[in-house]
Amino acid sequence: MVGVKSNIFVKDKVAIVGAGLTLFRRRLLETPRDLAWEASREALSSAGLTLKDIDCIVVGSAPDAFDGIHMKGEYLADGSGGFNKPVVRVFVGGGTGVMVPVVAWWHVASGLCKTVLAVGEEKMSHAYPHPQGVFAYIWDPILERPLGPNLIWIFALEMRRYMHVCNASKEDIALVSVKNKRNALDHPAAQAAAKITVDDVLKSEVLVWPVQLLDISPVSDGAAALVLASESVARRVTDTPVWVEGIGFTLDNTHWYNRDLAYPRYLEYAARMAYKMAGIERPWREIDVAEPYDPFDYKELHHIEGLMLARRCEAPKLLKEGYFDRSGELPTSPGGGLLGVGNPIAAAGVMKVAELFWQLRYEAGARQVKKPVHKAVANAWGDLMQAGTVVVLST
Amino acid sequence: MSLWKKSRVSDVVHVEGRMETERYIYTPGPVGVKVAEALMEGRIMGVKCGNKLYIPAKTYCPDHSEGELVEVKGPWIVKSYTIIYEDMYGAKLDKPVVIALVGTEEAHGGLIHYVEVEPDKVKVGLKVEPVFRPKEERRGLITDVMFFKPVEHS
Amino acid sequence: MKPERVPGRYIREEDLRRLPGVIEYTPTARYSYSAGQALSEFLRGLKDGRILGKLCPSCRRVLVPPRVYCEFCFTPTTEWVEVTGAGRVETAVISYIGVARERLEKPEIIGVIRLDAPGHAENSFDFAGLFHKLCGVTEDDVKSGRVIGMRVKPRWKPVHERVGSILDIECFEPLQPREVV
Amino acid sequence: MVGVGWYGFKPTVPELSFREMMFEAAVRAYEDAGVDPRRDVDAFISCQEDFWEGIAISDEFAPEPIGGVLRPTMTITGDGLQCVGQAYMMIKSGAFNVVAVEAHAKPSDIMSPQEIYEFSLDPNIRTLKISNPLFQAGLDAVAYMRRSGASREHLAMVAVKNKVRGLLNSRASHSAKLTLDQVLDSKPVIHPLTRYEIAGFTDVAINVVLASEDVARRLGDKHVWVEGIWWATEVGTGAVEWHEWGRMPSMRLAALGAYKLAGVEDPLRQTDFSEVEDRFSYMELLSLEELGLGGGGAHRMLESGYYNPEGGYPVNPSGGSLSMGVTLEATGLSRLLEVVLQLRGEAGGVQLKDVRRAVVASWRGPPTYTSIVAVVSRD
Repeated sequence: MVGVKSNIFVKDKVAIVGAGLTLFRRRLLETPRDLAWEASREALSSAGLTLKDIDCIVVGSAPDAFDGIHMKGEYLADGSGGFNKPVVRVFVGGGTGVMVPVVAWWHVASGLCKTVLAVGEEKMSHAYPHPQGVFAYIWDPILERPLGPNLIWIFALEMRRYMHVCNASKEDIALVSVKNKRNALDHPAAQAAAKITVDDVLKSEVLVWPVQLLDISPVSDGAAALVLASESVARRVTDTPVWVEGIGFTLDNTHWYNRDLAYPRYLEYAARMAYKMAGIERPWREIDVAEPYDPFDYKELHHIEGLMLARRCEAPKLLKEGYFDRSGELPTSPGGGLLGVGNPIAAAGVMKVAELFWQLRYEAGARQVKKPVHKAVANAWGDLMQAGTVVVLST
Repeated sequence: MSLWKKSRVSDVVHVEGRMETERYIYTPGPVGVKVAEALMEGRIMGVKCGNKLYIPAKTYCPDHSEGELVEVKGPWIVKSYTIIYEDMYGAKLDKPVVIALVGTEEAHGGLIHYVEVEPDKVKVGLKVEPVFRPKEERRGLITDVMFFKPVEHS
Repeated sequence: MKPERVPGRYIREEDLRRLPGVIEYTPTARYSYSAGQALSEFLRGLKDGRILGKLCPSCRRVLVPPRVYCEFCFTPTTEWVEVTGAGRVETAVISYIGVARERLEKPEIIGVIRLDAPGHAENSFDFAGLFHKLCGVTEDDVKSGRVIGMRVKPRWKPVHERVGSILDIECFEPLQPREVV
Repeated sequence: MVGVGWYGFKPTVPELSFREMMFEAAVRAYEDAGVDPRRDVDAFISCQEDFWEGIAISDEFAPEPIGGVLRPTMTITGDGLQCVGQAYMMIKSGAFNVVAVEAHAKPSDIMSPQEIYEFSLDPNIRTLKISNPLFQAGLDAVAYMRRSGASREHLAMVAVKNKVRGLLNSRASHSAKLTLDQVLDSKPVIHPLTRYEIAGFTDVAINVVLASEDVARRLGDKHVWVEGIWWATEVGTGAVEWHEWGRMPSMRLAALGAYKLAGVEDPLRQTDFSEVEDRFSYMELLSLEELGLGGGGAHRMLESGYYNPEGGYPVNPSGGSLSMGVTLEATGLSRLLEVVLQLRGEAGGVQLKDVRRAVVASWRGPPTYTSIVAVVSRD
């Protein structure tokens, strides 16, 4: 199986020791630099550290065309702590948020950085008339752009294919939105928390059938940050470090309309890579809690199956049985996910990893899942239905 | 590598295209609003980080602490300068433009702005002062200062 | 996470416009994209009313749209192979909004078409294909699922309107004309 | 580094799309390394920026042409050397054995380069509508000359040294038989820099394959070691005013990091030559000082001929970016490529005699203050 022929001997174990974020809102007054700075301060204070304790910086942010600045990584650098420090900016579309801790992992595991401040930021509200206009430029400029596609087309095409192959109904899928927006009622940064019903989803504005307004996560401004550290530093800083046991990332081919959209094989490849490193053989049994990427409600089901937490086409049935609820067998998006907390793209993936950080330390408060938790997985997704980024965490 | 290449220029197509969001409206941020309000009243702000003054004012200091907004009264001097004669396409400007980093003796950094002076008169250390737009034309942007001009020796 | 203070200040658009220090900017970013060897030939083919693919010598699949490499075998592709353009609908949707989310008066139906092309097994995960507008099908065909698997073919624009673009194909329509009731 | 490949080094490469250029470079690199990307390469790292490509989320296009489909592939928006830095960390972590790094540039497809450079400026500075977005180079050059005592003649000498040297380098399309007087008689474009002291643009795709020590030794004897690599950002583009004008702290910090990893204390003595940032003439001299290669004053060493190809410490024997052209995010890889070819004795017309260890230094160009330094050597 494709994956890392890694010599399992990994020099330095790596832990997350702090996490923080800003509010997620449709429009925040703060500049992109302010947002990166606010999230960084929250994460540093939660780890009991200051900026001078940080060796290296990893920034994650999606299209420059949202915040409205070319080489956005350089603009966000010092807001993320990068005064006179090594900084790189990670960009794999929607997969960026989880790719950030993956890149931070090798910064530490290589032995070159003892501590890393990893920041995800997105400010979509600068783009007028509507941030969605930016998605007109993600396509092949010669073969696809002339057709005037908008982003929701490609999600709708994928959702329709998943519904067809798995015989899943819009009612089945709407339950994800109901679950995540309910979970988000307990998240202090949430933008789109709500108590809704499947009926509300099915009555919301139809954008690109089968996708309706309440099937989608909102457009957001926001930032989230993590502090990662080597084992020696982590044990000094906290008595409950959360270990990054596995990393995985994969890109499928660019010609998205040359493959079956019913199943995210790229996510399975990335998950296998991370599980192999973490020594996990039966994820559907060994994983206690998960944050599968949910920019759209059907995507959470799609990714639960790609993460091998359920067999193909089985997620909708388990969802209906409450299997993925906070009180369920394998809680998913207990924090509220992108659908509930919000979707400032790169910060959204970091928010999901931060949620697992709090869950595994039993610090999620009202959001804490009922069952004991020890092993967790988060993924982000992006590009043209083609990026899978995965981290496996454990205590 | 493609096994075989056509190389007549007419064989290869180029497709025109743009990547232009219609318009951007940048939020100033909480500190940015304070700095903008000061500019509306003809005051240029710096930020005190510990005992060092940084120009211009920004939300946070290099150590990520929140600095203290402080008005910079001058005296303003040219700390470095350049003169633009052409743009990147090689088009000559009808009049050379003097751009300078304008700051104070002890402050770190400075404002990047225009200096209204003949190119052969500009030098590092030149004493200058800001010339503000009329109050009703100001919008809280750095362009509320139209340019700096040399201080006439009284 | 202690929720007492999560930083960030929400602001409504009309309040933002009234603040000092707000900057407006119109970007300029113009390009002349080089189509290269594969797509230049493909676009010329479209002008002639032909859909061209390229053969991968190792997996024997014809790739549409064509590229100079087979991304799975990492070998250069060899022969040009014309495909008929006939195929079947993999998935299809109905769009009621435009590029920047504005409502359309008339909805558009868009589909991914699995093209009949040599070397591809009937239901393989990977296939030669295009995504394009569908015509001659109703919203109900899409919602009911009848459209999925439907045999379709390209409807070409008249010769004098073709310029060497993906839009030289007007849309894909059902193989058998259906009296659309 | 076990293999290198490239396609281009021309002001324009009209016959291929950027994807096809990436494929050409990748095939050559994998042939040079003796690896099959679909079996032997563990990960693929691409360095690109959306607004250079004209595509939002441009990393979508990375995997296919370099053999990364359904393999670990990701994108950093940075200079190609920062991607080599990621590969270095990935291999050191023990989780990856072979990593391919890609960067490419097709500035000839960009119809509005000035406006895109302007789009990288802080929105506040953009309101000034300064008619050449590279103005920061002028501010730095004036401050550097004032502090160091270097004169316009010294800057002109850098341009002449590199432009003329480049005539012997088949990868240097912007080289020219330039004379000192031609430079000094030419009116400046951005004071104090004349047109000859500002590098033009070049299309290229470059691919570099890195491997762990044991894999490298198994693959043959052409490998070149990355003994150390580091990068640093002084300030972000939203705080350029706070930059230390006339200095380059990002280059100094990057050098300290790279030298520490490579065990270098006195680079002038412990390395044989270097390829350093010279997209503006003054930056070669300022870089050399920040890299600890400036001795008593880089401009005096330059004047004495010390940095000439036959001098005590050759600098930019390839002709530098002034001769080869700026290749956007592939600029760092262009400098690295020239060093690898020198150390393998394959630099052709610009080949130096018995060189074993070198410094490579690159800057992401205005308005950034981010630099990357590597120490590279051969057994």
